[in-house]
Amino acid sequence: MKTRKIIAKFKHQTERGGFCLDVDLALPTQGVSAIFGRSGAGKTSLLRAMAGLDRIANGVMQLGDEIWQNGAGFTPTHKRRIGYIFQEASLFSHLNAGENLAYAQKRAWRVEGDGAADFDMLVELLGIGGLLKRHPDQLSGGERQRVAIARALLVNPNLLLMDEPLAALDIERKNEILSYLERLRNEIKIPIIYVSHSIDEVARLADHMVVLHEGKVVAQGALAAVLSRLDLPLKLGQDIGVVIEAEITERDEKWHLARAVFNGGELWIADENDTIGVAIRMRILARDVSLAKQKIDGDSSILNGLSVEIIDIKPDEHAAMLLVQLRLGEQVLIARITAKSAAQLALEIGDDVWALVKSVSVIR
Amino acid sequence: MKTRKIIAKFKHQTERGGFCLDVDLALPTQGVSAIFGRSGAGKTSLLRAMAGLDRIANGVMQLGDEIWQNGAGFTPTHKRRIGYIFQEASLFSHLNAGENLAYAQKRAWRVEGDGAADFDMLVELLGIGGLLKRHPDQLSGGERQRVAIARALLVNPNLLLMDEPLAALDIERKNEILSYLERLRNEIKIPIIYVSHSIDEVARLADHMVVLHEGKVVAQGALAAVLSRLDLPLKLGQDIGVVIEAEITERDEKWHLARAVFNGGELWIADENDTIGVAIRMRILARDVSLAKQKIDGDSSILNGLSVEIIDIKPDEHAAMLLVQLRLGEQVLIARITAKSAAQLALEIGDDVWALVKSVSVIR
Amino acid sequence: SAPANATETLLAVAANFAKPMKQLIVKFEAQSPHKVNMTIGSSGKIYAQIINGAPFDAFFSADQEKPLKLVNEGLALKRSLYTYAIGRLVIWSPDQQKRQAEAAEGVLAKIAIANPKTAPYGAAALEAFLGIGLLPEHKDQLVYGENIAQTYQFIASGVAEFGMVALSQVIDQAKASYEIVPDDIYKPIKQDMVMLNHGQANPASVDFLNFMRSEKVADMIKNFGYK
Amino acid sequence: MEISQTDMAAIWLTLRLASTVTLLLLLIGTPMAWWLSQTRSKLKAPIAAFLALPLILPPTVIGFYLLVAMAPDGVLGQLTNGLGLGSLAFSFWGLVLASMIYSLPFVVQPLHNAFEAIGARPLEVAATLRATPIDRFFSVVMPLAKPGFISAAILGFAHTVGEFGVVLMIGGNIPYKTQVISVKIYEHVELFEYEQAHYLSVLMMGFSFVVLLGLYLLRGTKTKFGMRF
Amino acid sequence: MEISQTDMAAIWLTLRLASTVTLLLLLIGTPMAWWLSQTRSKLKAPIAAFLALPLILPPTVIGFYLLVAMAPDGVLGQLTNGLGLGSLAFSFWGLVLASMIYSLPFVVQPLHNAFEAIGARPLEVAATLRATPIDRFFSVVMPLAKPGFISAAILGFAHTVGEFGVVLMIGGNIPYKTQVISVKIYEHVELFEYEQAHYLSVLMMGFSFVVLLGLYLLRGTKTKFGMRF
Ligand SMILES: Nc1ncnc2c1ncn2[C@@H]1O[C@H](COP(=O)(O)OP(=O)(O)OP(=O)(O)O)[C@@H](O)[C@H]1O
Ligand SMILES: Nc1ncnc2c1ncn2[C@@H]1O[C@H](COP(=O)(O)OP(=O)(O)OP(=O)(O)O)[C@@H](O)[C@H]1O
Ligand SMILES: [Mg+2]
Ligand SMILES: [Mg+2]
Repeated sequence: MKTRKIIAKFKHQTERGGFCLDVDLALPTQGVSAIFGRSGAGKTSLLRAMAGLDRIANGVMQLGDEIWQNGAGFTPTHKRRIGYIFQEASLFSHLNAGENLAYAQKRAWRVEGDGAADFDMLVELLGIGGLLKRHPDQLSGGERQRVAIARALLVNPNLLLMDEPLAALDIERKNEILSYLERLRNEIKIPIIYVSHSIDEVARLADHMVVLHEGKVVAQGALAAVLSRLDLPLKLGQDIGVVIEAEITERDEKWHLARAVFNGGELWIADENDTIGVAIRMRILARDVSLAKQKIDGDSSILNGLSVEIIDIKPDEHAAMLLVQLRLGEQVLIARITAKSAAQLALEIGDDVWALVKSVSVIR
Repeated sequence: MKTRKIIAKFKHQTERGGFCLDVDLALPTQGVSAIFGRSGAGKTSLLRAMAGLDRIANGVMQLGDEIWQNGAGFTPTHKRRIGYIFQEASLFSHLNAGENLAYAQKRAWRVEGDGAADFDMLVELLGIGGLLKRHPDQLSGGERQRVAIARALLVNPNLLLMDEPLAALDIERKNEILSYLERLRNEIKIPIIYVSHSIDEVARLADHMVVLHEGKVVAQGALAAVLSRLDLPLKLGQDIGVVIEAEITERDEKWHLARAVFNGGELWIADENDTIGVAIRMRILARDVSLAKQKIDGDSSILNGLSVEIIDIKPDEHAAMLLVQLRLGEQVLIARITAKSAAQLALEIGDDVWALVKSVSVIR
Repeated sequence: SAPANATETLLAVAANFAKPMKQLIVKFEAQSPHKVNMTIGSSGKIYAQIINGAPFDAFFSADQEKPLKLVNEGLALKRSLYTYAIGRLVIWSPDQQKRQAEAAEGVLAKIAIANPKTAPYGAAALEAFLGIGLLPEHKDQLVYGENIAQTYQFIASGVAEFGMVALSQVIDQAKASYEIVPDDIYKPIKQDMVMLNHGQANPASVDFLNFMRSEKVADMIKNFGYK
Repeated sequence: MEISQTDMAAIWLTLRLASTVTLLLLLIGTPMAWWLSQTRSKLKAPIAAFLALPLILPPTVIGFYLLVAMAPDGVLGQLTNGLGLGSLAFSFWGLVLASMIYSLPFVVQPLHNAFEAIGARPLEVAATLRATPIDRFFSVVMPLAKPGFISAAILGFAHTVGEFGVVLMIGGNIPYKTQVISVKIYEHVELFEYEQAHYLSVLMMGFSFVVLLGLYLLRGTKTKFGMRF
Repeated sequence: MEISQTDMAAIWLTLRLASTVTLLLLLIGTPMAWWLSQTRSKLKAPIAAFLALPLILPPTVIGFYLLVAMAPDGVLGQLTNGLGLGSLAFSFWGLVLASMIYSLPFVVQPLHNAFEAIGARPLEVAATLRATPIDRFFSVVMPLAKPGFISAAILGFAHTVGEFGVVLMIGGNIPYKTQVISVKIYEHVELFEYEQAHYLSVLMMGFSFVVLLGLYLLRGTKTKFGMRF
């Protein structure tokens, strides 16, 4: 079957009953697909099957038109052009950090042109320059994980499988690596399958999202679509929100602000030295969206007003709160407001209201 | 030395140079002390030294008036009444999950009265009831971690040392365990030393905070005090904020709201079935605090107005933003606002302004 | 059941005489109330064990030297020294035809003898080969068995084409397969027995040594292939 | 073919000897191997090499030295006589001692390796769970080192059964007392009783095969980390 | 004391034999042990037990069976003659073959344990780093199994040096050709030349000690996981 998708179809019951993996996925071959799900949902199992580490009979695994598994055909792991970051420690204990990297470098897939992973740059980015002579047991947990990330990237994979790669890292380091992964996605265009418990990471990085629950796929689709659904068992609490793709059309150099325009409206957000015309992604948390019946125009630099229509109102996990689903153009926005103010404002499905979003609260 | 503190004083240079641990801590024997710091800062090293897993010459370690290490005196790990949750996998591979728990249970410290850890309750809480017959290699990463947490608690420790215990867990599970740890802190009153990269977890759980940087303590003190400092190399980004201890004085049963009064003001927040008079902790992120020159009183149910004084203005990591430190009574609040609005409002140190906080954005 | 005065004895016997000894014991036990056990080993090993306190009653050596040494060391009774057998060498080759065919082809045959250093039959065999004139020309073809039994195995298995073993070993075989070496070209292989201190008061060992000295036994031993 | 009474006695003696030696060796080899696996002493390598030396000497030579030592005026002989135990030479316990010396390296080596492979982490975990050092050894080290113990038992047992030179020298091949099966087979060969020798050999291999198979089955198939389906 | 020329030759031959045997055994023992560590076949335990059987038989008995096999009309003899190699008996390569059979279990056991202790994870990691199965074996399994290889070499080497019965049987004790040191020492003992025997024993132990010490030092002290200070 010719396709521009990553096809992963697996059905398997563990030996002594219990867990059953049953997925049928078609993921885009570009961008980041996040696998989201509770502990024990089957994320690692899925990744292992995709990598060929576990051989699931009758599974199907295709990366575009490269067929890795189909019926009896099975490409062993070492012939799949993948990079795999294991959930647990995976450094070779007989090699020091530098030798671990060299191990991958020596066996890396040859790349024409300059798409190849740059050793020095990776070492710099991951802050492991001073550690190369150390053995794994002389590294901290996060340091080991960083070496493992560098090692997986040095293989020059065509598909990156990452199992909670940043769980052990501090926020600053996390952000640096996420920026790098964003570049990888945008520039080298390697598809990434990214397992994470952190909706922050997922919202920032992913284009596509798969929600697993007890081995089954309960939702899959474009990130924005999945995140804006109110019916999923995600239990995100404070982290509920939506993602909006926009274009920078204007910059306010003095105040380091940028105007992000999208189908349905525009927002002034913090400028990141964007060039005019660049596509960006904004995350707007439900808790950061206030609603008003009239346009408030006192201080437009902090408060962006958007004209929206209420399309749904649902109770939040917490009884004091409501989740209000809003449409603006083709976008969906979610607001989390107190039930009391909803009552005071007498909000109803179908109403046209103003959604207020502070510039500081837009996450990029 | 008689003390009601946890004293931990260690100075040690690793063999081949590189890392040097140099701490001198006095932590409260009640509540949770968070150890915060970047990857490689020395958090695990500190915990190991406290547990007696690494024997650092001339160190001092005291839990109240129990002296574990002082000069030549050294209590071996198994005689220290601790529970230790390792950063990496630590289940015994020759025992299944249930046997791992039984291992701890058999050797648990005897507890008079009913302070003892409750096996069934822990198993229920951690959702590992169905996994007890499985061997560690048949568990997912998060499941293994949950078993390890239960195991450490079953020993009935007097001091709990936790090294990133929740990093591998999903948000929902995390919240459940955090609630349990809160109860442990409040009811059984075991001190907990808690290593984490997640400021969310720390802010929710910790009373005391230690910031490590390259093996040295760069800040320690009450959580609220440390979090409200603008001069620390924490790089929290969106997560900058403060923590305020308050008392519930009134409840609005209809709208599930509660009035939290603290020294310097009051806020209406989401009610969690609080009883009147209960002490609670609120976290207010800088990004959720807006500033106004005049009192805005349009919609008090969503917007809490607090009268504050500006005590400091500092540039944020991002050039578009400023961090404004505010005093209200004895509390400190931080606001993150755009430089543009700061200019429009003509904010100056010493000004009295109104800080606006939405009820939905107060994190408990 | 055994009479009240019946005892048991333990004899130490040089390996080359083990098989005849077994038959002699059967004979002895048939006519006596006593029970006889034997332990088999090389004479050197047995000697070392005796001087280190082994609980043997009598020693049947493959040479004369070791019993004498034991007497001189005060561990055995001088008057009990007795040559119970004189070994005879044979040149043996179970497959004469093959041997001759190979000799004609010029294949270098392996010639087996016992280790001349440790086994009396080996020393004698070396001497005999010199006498025949086979040595030193064919010295390179010699292979050495640890003892006379191993030498026999070399030849029997066919890895060595022929060699010198004791007549007692091949006396049951086809007459054509062996050739008795003339007595005069090697020093006689006299095998002595001796009563050890440990056994001097043991009626069984005393009786058995007397039995060994009997005329009847001497005939039997001759039939076994000794002199 | 009939199996003689002395043959039966030899089989029984052999099994008793090999089991006794294996058990005793596990008992004394375990602390030795544990020390080797834990020590950071400079003497570690020399001592480990020294423990393997009994292998180097031909069995009869070791046997000879032991015999001399066990003689009434030898080092061991004086000791055991002093203790009122009588002489070890030509006795069952003499065989036990000699076999132990000879088979020691086969027991220490696999244990040493198994202990080292465990690493420090499980012990650290156990310590935080209030396990004393002794408790840690029994509850963590021993189960994790199971394949090493089985290997040690296999090599120790098999080697003691097959041992010959030392036993012949120390034991003196005394029926019912020190005549083990290997010596008995040797005797059959010396007596040209090849058929009996084959028969005994096969019998012994059969016996031993059963014992070894049992040990191997006890060893079990280790479930592999990460082999989840 | 003077060391005779044949003694020197015997020492040299012994070292050559032990080294050759050790090397060859590592070569063939490695795939065997690897198979044992990876297979899930039901035949695993029986085969493993079978491989340990050579230990059970007294050396002279094994020697005897081998001798019969090497005879011109024996299985091996016909094979080697057919290949134009001549007879193995009384030759260096005969000794090598015999020693290999006898020492095989000592090499397979530690390797088997070491391979099993590695677990699947490092191999999985290597596979994701594009290492082929062969590559994985050399770049991951071999280094991680180092202590096992060293143990195998130590036991194999030492046991071959000390071996005696089989060698005597197959080799025919021919000076310069098949007379190894153990036989030589044995000879001295039998001849009551205790001084020479001691001297050679000590010399041999000295030599071997150096070899074993070298192997142990090569083994190194494993740094322990978690031992950070
Ligand atoms: N060998 C096995 N036998 C039985 N069940 C297994 C086996 N391996 C894994 N499981 C179960 O399969 C389920 C899925 O495991 P998996 O590791 O894929 O979860 P996960 O989504 O990665 O979880 P986590 O976030 O905790 O890492 C778990 O419930 C686990 O217990
Ligand atoms: N044996 C050792 N030799 C040299 N350096 C070591 C050794 N063990 C640890 N280190 C170094 O000490 C530093 C602190 O390690 P530690 O494990 O305490 O960090 P950490 O704060 O727990 O980090 P993480 O969040 O990544 O787990 C690290 O830089 C680490 O590389
Ligand atoms: Mg997982
Ligand atoms: Mg750490």
